Amino acid sequence: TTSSKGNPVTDNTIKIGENMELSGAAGGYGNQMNQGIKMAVNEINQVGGVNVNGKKQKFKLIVRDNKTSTNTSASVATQLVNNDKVNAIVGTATTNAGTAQIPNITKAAVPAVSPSATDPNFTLQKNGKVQPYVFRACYQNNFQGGIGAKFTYNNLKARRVAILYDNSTDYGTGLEKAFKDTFKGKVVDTQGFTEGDKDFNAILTSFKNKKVDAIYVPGYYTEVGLIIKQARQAGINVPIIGTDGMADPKLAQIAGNQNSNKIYYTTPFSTKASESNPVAKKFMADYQKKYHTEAPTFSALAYDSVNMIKQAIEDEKSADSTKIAEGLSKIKNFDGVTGKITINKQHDPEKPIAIEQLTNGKVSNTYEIK
Amino acid sequence: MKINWKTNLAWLVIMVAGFYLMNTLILVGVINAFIENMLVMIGINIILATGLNLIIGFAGQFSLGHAGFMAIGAYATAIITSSVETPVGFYIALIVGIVLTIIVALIVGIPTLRLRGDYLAIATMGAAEIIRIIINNLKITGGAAGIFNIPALANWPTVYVMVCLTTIVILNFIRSQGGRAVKSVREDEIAAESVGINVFKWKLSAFVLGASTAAIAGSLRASYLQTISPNDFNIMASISVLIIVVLGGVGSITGTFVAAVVLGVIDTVLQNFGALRMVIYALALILIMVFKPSGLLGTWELSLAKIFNRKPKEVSE
Amino acid sequence: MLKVDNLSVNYGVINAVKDVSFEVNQGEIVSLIGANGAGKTTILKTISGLLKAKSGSITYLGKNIQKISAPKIVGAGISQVPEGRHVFAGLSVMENLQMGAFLTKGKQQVQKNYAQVFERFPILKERINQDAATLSGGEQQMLVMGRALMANPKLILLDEPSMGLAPIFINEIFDIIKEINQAGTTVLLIEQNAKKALSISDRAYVVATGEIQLTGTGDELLANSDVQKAYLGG
Amino acid sequence: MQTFFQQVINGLSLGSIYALLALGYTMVYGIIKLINFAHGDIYMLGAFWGYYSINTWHFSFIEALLSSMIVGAISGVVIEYFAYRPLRHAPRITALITAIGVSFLLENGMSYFFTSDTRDFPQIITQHNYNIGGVLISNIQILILVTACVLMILLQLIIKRTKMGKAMRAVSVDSDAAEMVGININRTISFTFALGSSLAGAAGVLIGLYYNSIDPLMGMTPGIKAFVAAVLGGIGSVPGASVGGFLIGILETLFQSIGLSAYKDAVVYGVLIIILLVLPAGIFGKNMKEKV
Amino acid sequence: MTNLLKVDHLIKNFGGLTAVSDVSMYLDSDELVALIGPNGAGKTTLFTLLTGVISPSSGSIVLTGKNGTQSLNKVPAYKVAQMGMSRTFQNIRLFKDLSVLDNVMIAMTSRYNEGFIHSIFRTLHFYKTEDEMKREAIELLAIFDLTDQLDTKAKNLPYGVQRRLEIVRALATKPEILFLDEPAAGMNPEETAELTRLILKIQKTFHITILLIEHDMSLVMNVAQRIYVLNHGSLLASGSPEYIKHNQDVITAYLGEEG
Ligand SMILES: Nc1ncnc2c1ncn2[C@@H]1O[C@H](COP(=O)(O)OP(=O)(O)OP(=O)(O)O)[C@@H](O)[C@H]1O
Ligand SMILES: Nc1ncnc2c1ncn2[C@@H]1O[C@H](COP(=O)(O)OP(=O)(O)OP(=O)(O)O)[C@@H](O)[C@H]1O
Ligand SMILES: [Mg+2]
Ligand SMILES: [Mg+2]
Repeated sequence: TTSSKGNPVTDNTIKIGENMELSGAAGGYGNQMNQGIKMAVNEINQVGGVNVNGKKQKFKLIVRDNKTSTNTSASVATQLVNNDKVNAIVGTATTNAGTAQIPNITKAAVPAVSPSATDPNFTLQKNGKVQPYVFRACYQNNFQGGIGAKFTYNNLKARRVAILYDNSTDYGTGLEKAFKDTFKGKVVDTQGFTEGDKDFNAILTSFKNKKVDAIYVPGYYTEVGLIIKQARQAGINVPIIGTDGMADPKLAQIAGNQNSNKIYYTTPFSTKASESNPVAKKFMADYQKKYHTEAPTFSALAYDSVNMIKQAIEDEKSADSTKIAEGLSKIKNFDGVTGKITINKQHDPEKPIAIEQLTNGKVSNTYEIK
Repeated sequence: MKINWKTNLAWLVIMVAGFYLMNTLILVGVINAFIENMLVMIGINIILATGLNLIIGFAGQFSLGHAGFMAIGAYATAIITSSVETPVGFYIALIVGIVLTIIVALIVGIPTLRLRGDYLAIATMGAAEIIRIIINNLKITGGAAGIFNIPALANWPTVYVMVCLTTIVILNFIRSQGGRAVKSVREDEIAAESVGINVFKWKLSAFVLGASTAAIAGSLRASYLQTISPNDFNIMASISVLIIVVLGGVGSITGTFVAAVVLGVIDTVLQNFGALRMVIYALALILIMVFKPSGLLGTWELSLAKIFNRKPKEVSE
Repeated sequence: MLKVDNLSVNYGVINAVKDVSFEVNQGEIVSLIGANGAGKTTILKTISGLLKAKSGSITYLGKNIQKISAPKIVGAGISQVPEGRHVFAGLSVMENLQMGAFLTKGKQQVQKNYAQVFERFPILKERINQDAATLSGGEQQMLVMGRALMANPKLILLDEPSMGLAPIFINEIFDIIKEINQAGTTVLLIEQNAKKALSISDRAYVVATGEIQLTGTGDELLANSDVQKAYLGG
Repeated sequence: MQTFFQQVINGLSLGSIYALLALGYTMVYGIIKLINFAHGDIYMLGAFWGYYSINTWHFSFIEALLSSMIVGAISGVVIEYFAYRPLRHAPRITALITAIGVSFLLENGMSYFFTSDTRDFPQIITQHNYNIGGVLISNIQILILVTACVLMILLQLIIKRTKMGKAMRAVSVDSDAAEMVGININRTISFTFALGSSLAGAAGVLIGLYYNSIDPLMGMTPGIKAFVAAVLGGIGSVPGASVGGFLIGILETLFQSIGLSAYKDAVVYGVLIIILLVLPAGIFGKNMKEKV
Repeated sequence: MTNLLKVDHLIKNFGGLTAVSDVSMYLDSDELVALIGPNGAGKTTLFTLLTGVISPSSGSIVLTGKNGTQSLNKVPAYKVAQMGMSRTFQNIRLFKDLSVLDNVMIAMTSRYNEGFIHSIFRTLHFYKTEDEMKREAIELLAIFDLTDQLDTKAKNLPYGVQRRLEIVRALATKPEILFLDEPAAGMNPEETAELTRLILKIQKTFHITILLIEHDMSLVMNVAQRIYVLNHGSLLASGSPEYIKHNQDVITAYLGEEG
């Protein structure tokens, strides 16, 4: 392993490692991603594999659970790169587990694409340079939070906003900060909650007297669904704006359709937009067929992560891990489920962002941004 | 006066030999980065669990707040080494972490160690959660995102040496006046007081000593993994240390070693089972406890002194 | 009434009771005497179902009770006053007595038992609401005895009932034992105070290192010079 | 003022949920001094049972509630039989570890076999809000509050008045002595588990209905909170568990309403520690002093 | 002349109950005094007061020992023990899971200081102290015939031996006063006689003062130089064994007609 850098392809299969939160706090989201990843790999293999310089090579997926724990993620990553000799990794779901794998994959020169690690600095080294082997398929927080803030101010004309954010994940705290930094109106109150919380009545009651025009709720659908439900039941009817963590059909199920009005969220993966995006359209249909439910955003992001790797291999005409890394950093106008993706210098995907509006639990409107 | 030169020397030889064995195995490639990572994690767990075993197994104080002390050590190291990226910085950070932890352990221990049994467990668990929540809300600690890109200043030799050092400190403490005093507190506080043992002082000593080893473990973990977040130090983290202690045998340091290794290996092997891993782990845990209620080794302790002393006796008989 | 045949009991590898046989007839007071560690308590605990025998049989009213659980044995009419004052710490004196009547049928019967216990141990009445854990040693001893009597036993097993009692009360406790015996309860008694025990016993067995060494009526053993030397203090 | 009363209602209804769970905790702890870590997961099982029985077999609310109590009771008894009974004479800390193991097993087993997705609980009772002078309270909140109070009284009666309750108290203070007066320890402990776990089962359905969201890990956080509530109230004490539950609910609400939401758990633990320092055995706990 | 231990007007209430009511008594050097009285008279409670486990409702306890005159009011139990008063318990309280040797060495903790740093680094001082402690412990155990049980766990010893070990443990603190609470309970006459010899031997060898609670009159009357009789919390009588034996009040309250 000392002679040449990275993991080359052996016996004609390209090994894809999956370092994923299949159990533990983020297990629910991790499993959604697992489904997207499996679907992508199956589809690729069904047509004979990836075209590597004219030769078809199949993907072999190696799934390992990191329990939503940083040290297990580090261990999983070392096993994937050193023992399984994977050519690329998909994962992790969370920033914390993701940063834990960086030292090891970097040493082994194997790239990893995270479907959903959103911390702005995730792909960067301490000195500000980009991490050569770290990529992601999702927006970083500053981008999404900024968009949310502008939309709230410009489109919804909200001037007084309260924020209720997931204080236990970098996702919630990062977006909260980004929103505050960009929002031109007044943030009248900022309150946090913890993953797994179920009761938001106290905070919502305290928002009630503060004459807010809107509430910004960066978090995942599990909690945000409950926030919406409880807010509406408490008689708070102002718009509620959130992020792609709530772009999931489960949101309206938990909140109740009758409560899901004036709900807005930023998302790369708009059901409306999918009508004009054939990749998304096909994905939606296949997913529905396979799992009998509407595709969630996390599955879409994970699906794209795999296909970005495929794209990189085809572009570079090699599935050696270092080549895949190179290929990933050069991806341009890649047609993903979550839009046309171009990887920028920071290894963040540049892709369109949309804002969807829910009325009675159904998407009633889509605002294309930029 | 009888000094156990022979046993002390034997232990030294074993430790040095272990180091070279490890070194050789890495050189010849038997231990790759993956195995090394596993061994380092086992080492860190050993440091954590010996400290907790001192508190629970020897002093009889049911503390569930170990993760909190680990967090202090880890964050001290992350913050300090991020600005002083040298080995010296690491050792300064290590010492700062220990000192901070001792202070916090005193603040936590002085009031709560008056509580008994499960009440103490809950109070210490609460204290650890308070520490975690404060860390989660501070700027300097990076909030929920934690700190990453921490300079890699601890490698396996550092961890190896620290495992040896903390074990020596704890074992030597246990096998001295202090250890006996602490055990008497566990056995019967009223009887201990009746023979002049300052029960509170000894409880606190064990608690603080155990906590400071947690700081060392936290420090190593931050530096080796290069990333930390508040969620690494939640209640479940304290519980996983407790599991090692109980599985090995409450009151057996040898057991702690064995359990840390067994659990470390099980955990790594289970990576091959995908989503089923935690199910198997849970079943294994229940079965081991049901069939080995006093832990893998009970209170048995490996003692070279006993092995050495046995031989001459056999000869003389 | 109670017949023990070739009983052996082990603690791990220690053989504490070896091949012991004896019997207690209806209406008798039978004593077991012997030095510390002779195995008396072990025999008693095996009868009451708290320990499992290695071999041998225990027959009570013609039924083998060896496989029966401890609570059922109590239900069958065997109560015991254990060694070392096993009161329900944390419960009051009254509650302790209530627990003793756990299997006793009939409100009136229970009321009658209370009255009798308080008459025999007036100090318990004074301490009726006190936490049993804070009773003095002797008071606890009386409470345990009272508790056992609450169950209206047919056979009562007494393990050193006089331990820790004041001299004046020792006489009284032996009077009480005689009294309950006369009221129809059969008694199996273990005592260090062998002189007193033998003087009220119909028959007695001397236990040494897990075996029965000697047997006879109370008076016979009192007169036996070996017994005098070993257990009566010269 | 309106806000204040609204917050009081919020606190009470959150507290009633903790109280409901803490009751079962305290029952089991009171008798075998085991921190039954799996209690929160039995609550999860109850919720899932409610979910499936309503969705699949179209159970009515009452049917779902009662059947999930039975399911809870059965799982409690089975768990006790296999995981705790073999450890009756082992150190208590060993049983704690198996309890943790059982908890892991239930959480991850459910995740593995039924996916870890969050599900929406069928809204079998439609929620109505009553507006009393500007203060909103829903029918389900009232239902939970009333259930928690009724169960507390019922439990207290069982413990204080029935023969089984007497046996439970005897076993809890001294199981050896309990055997000597003719109490069947195994049966008593099984009964306690059945009772405590059936409460958890009921809580699963009620809370599922209230929040409309269930998942395999739902038992973890409230499980720990309920345990803290039980300790706060004086573990083993039935009224204590309720008071502890309500106190934590109200404290959490209070600190959230004054803007300390980020620190709400920290403050609750802080209060817990302070209360324990003043009352080392909790609010209703008897501080047993050893006699020398 | 001042007394070694002087107790004045000691009172202890438990709620409504006065367990010890206005007791005044004294102990002099090298005395062997017995404390007797009916069950529940307050004897054990008086012990726990004197040894600092609980504090009195009122009254004073003053020790005039090697270290001068010290009041023992509100002094915690471990300090009382360090000042030279040590005890055994009515219900044996050994360190059950520890060896016989450890049980005794623990009691010497306050008299020897190994020091944390010394023990961690195994300095010469550590080995020296450890050796000294061990030697002293074994010497003590030898007096009680316990040297062949050094490594036995306390809980595995027979009852009578446990009682002896508890006495050794109490002696290991080098007390000026030794309190024994019913040391002969559960012993047969033969064993009680053995214990009687032992107690007399201890007192002679170590020149210490002993206060003894006991219901076994064969023991009390054989060893006690003076006897205090407690009844319902207050002193009923005190004096020589001969006097007490024939005191009518004591006979009615405690000894009974045969006593
Ligand atoms: N739990 C136990 N484990 C091991 N050995 C035991 C146990 N209990 C008792 N023994 C041993 O069994 C033997 C008999 O003990 P037992 O208690 O029956 O004696 P005893 O005749 O009642 O004595 P005593 O008069 O002191 O009460 C003793 O040697 C004792 O040490
Ligand atoms: N903590 C307490 N609370 C209430 N009453 C108590 C407490 N401790 C002791 N007592 C009572 O005080 C009285 C004295 O008890 P003590 O144990 O001193 O008696 P004693 O003289 O040692 O008797 P014995 O010879 O039976 O051991 C008893 O009646 C006892 O019930
Ligand atoms: Mg006995
Ligand atoms: Mg007494």
